[in-house]
Amino acid sequence: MLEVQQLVKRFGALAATDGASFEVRAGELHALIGPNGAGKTTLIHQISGALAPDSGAIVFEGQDVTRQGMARRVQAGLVRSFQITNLFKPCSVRDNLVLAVLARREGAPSWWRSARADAAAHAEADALLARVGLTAQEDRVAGELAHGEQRQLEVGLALAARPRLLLLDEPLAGMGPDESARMVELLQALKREGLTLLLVEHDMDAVFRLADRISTLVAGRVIASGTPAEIREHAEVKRAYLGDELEAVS
Amino acid sequence: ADKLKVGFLSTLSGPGAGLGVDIRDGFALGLKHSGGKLGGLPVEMVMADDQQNPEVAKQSAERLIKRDKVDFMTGIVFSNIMLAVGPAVFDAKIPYISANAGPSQYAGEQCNPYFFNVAWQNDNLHEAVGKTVTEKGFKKLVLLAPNYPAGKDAMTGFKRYYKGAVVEEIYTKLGQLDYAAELAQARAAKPDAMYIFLPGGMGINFIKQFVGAGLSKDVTLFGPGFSADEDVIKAVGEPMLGMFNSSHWAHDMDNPANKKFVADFVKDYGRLPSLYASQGYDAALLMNAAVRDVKGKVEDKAAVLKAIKAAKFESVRGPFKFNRNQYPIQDYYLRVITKDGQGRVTNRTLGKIFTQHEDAYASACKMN
Amino acid sequence: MAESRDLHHRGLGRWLWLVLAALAALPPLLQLVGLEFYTVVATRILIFAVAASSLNLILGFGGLVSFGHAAYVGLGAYTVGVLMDAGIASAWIAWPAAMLVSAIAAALIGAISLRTRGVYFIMITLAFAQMFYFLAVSLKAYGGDDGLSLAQRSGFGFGLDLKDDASFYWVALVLFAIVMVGLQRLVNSPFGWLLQGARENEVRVAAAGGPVFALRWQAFVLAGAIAGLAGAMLANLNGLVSPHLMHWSQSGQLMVMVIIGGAGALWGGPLGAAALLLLEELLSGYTLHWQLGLGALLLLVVLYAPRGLAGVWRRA
Amino acid sequence: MDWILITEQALNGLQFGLMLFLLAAGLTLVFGIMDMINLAHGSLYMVGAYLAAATASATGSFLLAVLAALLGTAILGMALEVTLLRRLYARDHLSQVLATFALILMLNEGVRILWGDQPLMLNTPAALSGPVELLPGLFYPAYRLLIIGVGLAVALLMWLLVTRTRAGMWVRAGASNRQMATAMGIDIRKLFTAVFGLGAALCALAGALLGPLLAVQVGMGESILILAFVVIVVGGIGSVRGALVGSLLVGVVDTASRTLLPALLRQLASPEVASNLGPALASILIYVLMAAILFWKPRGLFPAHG
Amino acid sequence: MTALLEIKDLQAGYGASQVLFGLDLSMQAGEVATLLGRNGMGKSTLLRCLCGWMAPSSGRIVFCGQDITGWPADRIARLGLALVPEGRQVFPNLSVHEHLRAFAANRSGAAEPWTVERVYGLFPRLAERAGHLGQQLSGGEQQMLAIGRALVTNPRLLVLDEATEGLAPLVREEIWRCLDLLRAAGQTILVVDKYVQRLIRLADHHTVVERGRVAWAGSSAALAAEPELWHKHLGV
Ligand SMILES: Nc1ncnc2c1ncn2[C@@H]1O[C@H](COP(=O)(O)OP(=O)(O)OP(=O)(O)O)[C@@H](O)[C@H]1O
Ligand SMILES: Nc1ncnc2c1ncn2[C@@H]1O[C@H](COP(=O)(O)OP(=O)(O)OP(=O)(O)O)[C@@H](O)[C@H]1O
Ligand SMILES: CC(C)C[C@H](N)C(=O)O
Ligand SMILES: [Mg+2]
Ligand SMILES: [Mg+2]
Repeated sequence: MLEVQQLVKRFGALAATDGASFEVRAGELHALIGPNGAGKTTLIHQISGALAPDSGAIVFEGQDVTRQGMARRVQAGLVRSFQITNLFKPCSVRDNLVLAVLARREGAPSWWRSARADAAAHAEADALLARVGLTAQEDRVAGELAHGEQRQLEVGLALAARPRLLLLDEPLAGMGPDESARMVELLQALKREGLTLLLVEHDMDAVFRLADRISTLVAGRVIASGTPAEIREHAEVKRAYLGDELEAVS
Repeated sequence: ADKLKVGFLSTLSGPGAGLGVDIRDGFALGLKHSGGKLGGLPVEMVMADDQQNPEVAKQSAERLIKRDKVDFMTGIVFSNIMLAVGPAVFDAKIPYISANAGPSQYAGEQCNPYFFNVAWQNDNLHEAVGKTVTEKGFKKLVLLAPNYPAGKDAMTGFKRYYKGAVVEEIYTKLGQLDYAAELAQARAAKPDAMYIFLPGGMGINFIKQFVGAGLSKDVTLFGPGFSADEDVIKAVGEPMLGMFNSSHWAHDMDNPANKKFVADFVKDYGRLPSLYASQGYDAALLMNAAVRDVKGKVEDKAAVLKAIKAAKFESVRGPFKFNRNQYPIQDYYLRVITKDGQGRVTNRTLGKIFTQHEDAYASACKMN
Repeated sequence: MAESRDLHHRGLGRWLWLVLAALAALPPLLQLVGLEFYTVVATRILIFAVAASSLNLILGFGGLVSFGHAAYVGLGAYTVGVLMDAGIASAWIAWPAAMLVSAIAAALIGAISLRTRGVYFIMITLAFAQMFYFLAVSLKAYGGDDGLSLAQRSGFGFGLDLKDDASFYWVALVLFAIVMVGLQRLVNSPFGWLLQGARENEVRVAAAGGPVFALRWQAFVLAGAIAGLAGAMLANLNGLVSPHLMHWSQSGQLMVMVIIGGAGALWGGPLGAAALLLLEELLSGYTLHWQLGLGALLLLVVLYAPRGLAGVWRRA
Repeated sequence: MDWILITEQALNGLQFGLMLFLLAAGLTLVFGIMDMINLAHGSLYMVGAYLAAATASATGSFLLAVLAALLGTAILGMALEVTLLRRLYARDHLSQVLATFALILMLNEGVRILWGDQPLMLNTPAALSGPVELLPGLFYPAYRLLIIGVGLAVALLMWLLVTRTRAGMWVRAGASNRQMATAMGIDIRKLFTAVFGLGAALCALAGALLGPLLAVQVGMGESILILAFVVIVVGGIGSVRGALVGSLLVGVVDTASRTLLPALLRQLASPEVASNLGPALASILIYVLMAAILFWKPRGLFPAHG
Repeated sequence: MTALLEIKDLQAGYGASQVLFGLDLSMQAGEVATLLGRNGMGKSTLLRCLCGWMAPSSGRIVFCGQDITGWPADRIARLGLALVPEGRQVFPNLSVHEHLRAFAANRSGAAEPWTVERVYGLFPRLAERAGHLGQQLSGGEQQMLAIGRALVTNPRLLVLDEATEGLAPLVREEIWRCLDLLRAAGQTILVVDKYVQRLIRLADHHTVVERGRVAWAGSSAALAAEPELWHKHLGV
């Protein structure tokens, strides 16, 4: 579904992405792991269109999207969520979702009809609220939500774009065990619905529970791709990233 | 009418304020000398500051006309302001007595029955210097003036009588104060003299920088009275000694009206009057005479206009009369800056350049 | 405590018509008490209310701090002046032309300026406005520095004569009402929501697929056009178009109006315009040093009414 | 065009640019580093000039005048910071614009009340009022040379202060995240007050030095303020190096275009047209320069720190 | 022996909503203590009060023998408190090297103080990025920088709020090891984190916070012995 081919992105002398290649198959949850500064976020930026790669190609569902703008990719179903929560902070939870729905819609937005009376948008927002479990919070101001709830809303905003492939950058960061568990459940539910996911995460517990396949990025380059079992045993991955963490997990 | 409203719109703040203030003070003294009344009517002065900005001036004028319903207007210093305000004033049929601005436009085809100039036409003082410079044998000149209507008039006037070569003709932004670039340009042109029309603060700065740049050694500086009157002298001082300039009036002119004016002005304000002050003074006297002659009936516009045109007042500059375009016909003098008996740096009148001089535009005026 | 903001703006609701009716009755009332000169002042306020509202659209609702808005007002005014100079005095031609010229300028300036962000945007919009300012200064054919006097006011036909101050006022009032109603519809529409959304979080709107640049550019052009209309009216009111209309201090004044009134509040523009111009009128009659008082009042607004007069109103 | 003219104009551009730098340096500190738009920066320049003019006319000493201006304006700046401006750091740019615009009005009016509507005179010290012969045939006003020297010295000191000292780093840290900076043990309040005082003193220096060349008058701050903003934007906000380069660029372009452009135009068009178009085009050029720079480098020539 | 830190009956909140309802906490010099609890229970709020970012509505905080309640943050910091805050909060416009140089100090009077070089030794990744600005760093690099920045002040009390968030497993382990070392060197540390098992190995004393109150407090051994406590209060 998504193919990343020989991608390169330099910041001055530093090659943050250095010939990275991997693929995400339709319907799978693909995890991207790697040491800090390996270039995971930079890669996500390029796939989503926030950063332009220096060379290489990104192919989404057979289409070369390397030079497309972010909006075009979103319309095609390639959507991201953010590492740092990125909400419409002063707006209500509901309005956050309505905004995201409006933004996704194709064609020029109306200048005249009332957005508040836009039944279709609100119905969609209702559905999203339910999906991410924030129905009870719909009138609260987004900026005042607890950290975990903000994360849930973040995913909701991404879902509003009706993604076919959703890019998630550390959705579990800063969550306690119970909040993490809720988020993991949400991701599992999304997977069941047939959504393809690309997940960047340092929580190995979650990664090994959720992922169908894992790619490991080190210094801007994919050093291994495979099933969780394969990655777990991969010597280089162990040395570069996992250490003996997995013993503690399993 | 039982009282007279005079709208005094002038430049009272910013770099041009010195001129407006002098006109105002001169006018106030004229009013005082007329017993605090004009033509026997008590006077209400409505003051407004145009900030040397045509748009502000225009709005203030509207206010004077529509809200305050003034009977006379005066005070404007700069021709560009005058030209912006003129149409509204003439439309409202309010006699305007200009105590300074003398644009060529209103002297020629666009002359207007409601516009009177009690000072001069803009070209005049420059014409006088042009003649002098030619007579003194200077042949290579650099000219400098601000780029605005009176600046154009000035250069036109000067060149009308100057017969030598002009090696550089520089126009600057009105209100410019740093002349480093222009001085360098002038130096490169190697002139034997320079003629500047830079009234107010512009002239003050220019002359200081002219000396600072060392140009005064090789280049003789000429200017109209505007660039060499008391306001400039006060600020620049000694470096101005020896500068020739022209004027239609001087504080040392020997007539009783002027003696009284100068003495009382010094007494009231603690400084020597400038030519602007003399013009303001004359404007008040002219209004006084006109209102007196119509016996206070200022509603009768035709009579008022006629009375003004007759100009039955004693000008501090000596004989005064209006031309057909309602600009003065008068004498112009050559002055030089020297130290007077009390050691003050000031102007001394040397002699007449023109006698009963008319401006060059009057013939185009269809009014009679 | 986190700040909260509603994307929907209720406006005056039914009160709107009452307010407009009261405003319409103003000229005869002033006539009655012998203050007809103030009809002109009221017209000026309406015109500035329109100009400030157009700025509020991009500055308040769009979060785009344009420091060059006077340029569009000035261009509108010059269009009317230049056409009049060429003998075209009909408002039906000149005023739409003014809007068109300003819109075109805004389209070009916006296309370039909207690439920058924050302070750089402030400054690049200022830069373009200064260019137009100096361009007008250099146009000696149209008066240069000193501006161009209008021989007459624009003609409307149908027995409507702008030379009559009251008629002019009513024309301004009608246009003002149209602008206000239109603004309310616009900001409450999906377009308006997305514009506001991009103000809060540009990256997010883009990531959700929203065409941020196009949204902003359209708002920018529309605001330019409305400012051009205000300029067309202002030219007629002043009877003079001069570069001063485009001076940066004029842009600053418009900004001050919007901020005092309430940036991002529907009635922020009109409130600010009325407050500033009335204060000026009042204080300047009272003391020579009125700017001291005005400054102090502005400071109070900043310190104690951070959302402007509209915010005070809301709280009350 | 001979070399004397070119050299003289180059020096003029340098002198003008360095004066702009004095203003821009303070502005870039306050604006770029403390993220505060201070429109009243130009008013501090005006106050400095007035203090200098008043002191000079009272004591007759130019040196005393400059010192009084520096001290007085720094104190005024710090007082403003403590009483008013520090409440604005946390506010958005719009509030800052409005509040400092209000300050402009009040300071202008205050100066008018104290010193009147008319410009004050400030004379160059007698010793520097003449020309210096730099090279045979190349005369240049001594006073302008002094300005050039002072400007260069200040530029060097500022650059060292901001990029090489810990205080400079603290200021930048406090600017981007005030709360975190306090948790690192920095008294941001005092530090910002001091920075503000420094910015004000630089304004005063510019005001006192330019006073004799321009006029000490109400409103003198506003016109130059815009140019100072142009400078820091061209240079990259917050960058002292950028402020210097921007100042020199604007200074030289302004001077060059004021003389070269009309000369050039005169070759192409009638003198009438040339003299009309020239000065306006020269003014436009600076803004074209800025717009062009922002078009290609949307964050100025030297973005971010340094 | 007197306590280095003594918090008594602390109450605090945001606007109308109260978050802390009378919290007590005491730490000896040289001790390593933790604050545990689910999301939103008030751990960070307590730390904000401690470092001076927030004024408690009542209660007292005594640090190094001084009542610091209501002190401004910079004064508390200079007394010897350093915070690695939630969300890193590195300075976007300072380079890595400047972060470390600008705040280097020896506030505890340590004999072998942390220096810029020692921090680079601890996190070689930072040395590689020395010239980069804070905003150009990856999430994990920022986290390392935040820790290094606190260390170079050589605090009497080091406070870490979720300092391992977003770190790769290896680096996280690195941090734990570093904390072990610090502890061995006698550094007093207050940690908030979610890896309970690891914290039990690291710390002496634990306080479990539940809705702004102390729900449980005790030693590592006691905590290790009560897994149901984890489940109830920590959701593990
Ligand atoms: N704008 C930038 N300018 C310069 N360098 C950058 C920039 N953005 C990222 N980098 C560098 O690129 C490298 C990769 O960063 P990236 O954020 O992609 O890492 P990451 O894999 O997401 O790490 P983490 O797991 O810590 O979040 C880092 O070394 C970072 O310092
Ligand atoms: N700035 C704020 N304004 C309003 N409420 C806030 C604010 N910050 C935190 N809160 C609320 O205070 C409560 C306690 O928050 P705090 O950050 O102290 O929790 P925590 O225990 O640190 O949680 P976490 O593990 O998520 O960091 C939460 O309910 C949170 O929603
Ligand atoms: C001499 C000047 C001060 C003004 C000039 N007469 C003018 O009309 O503008
Ligand atoms: Mg990352
Ligand atoms: Mg927390």
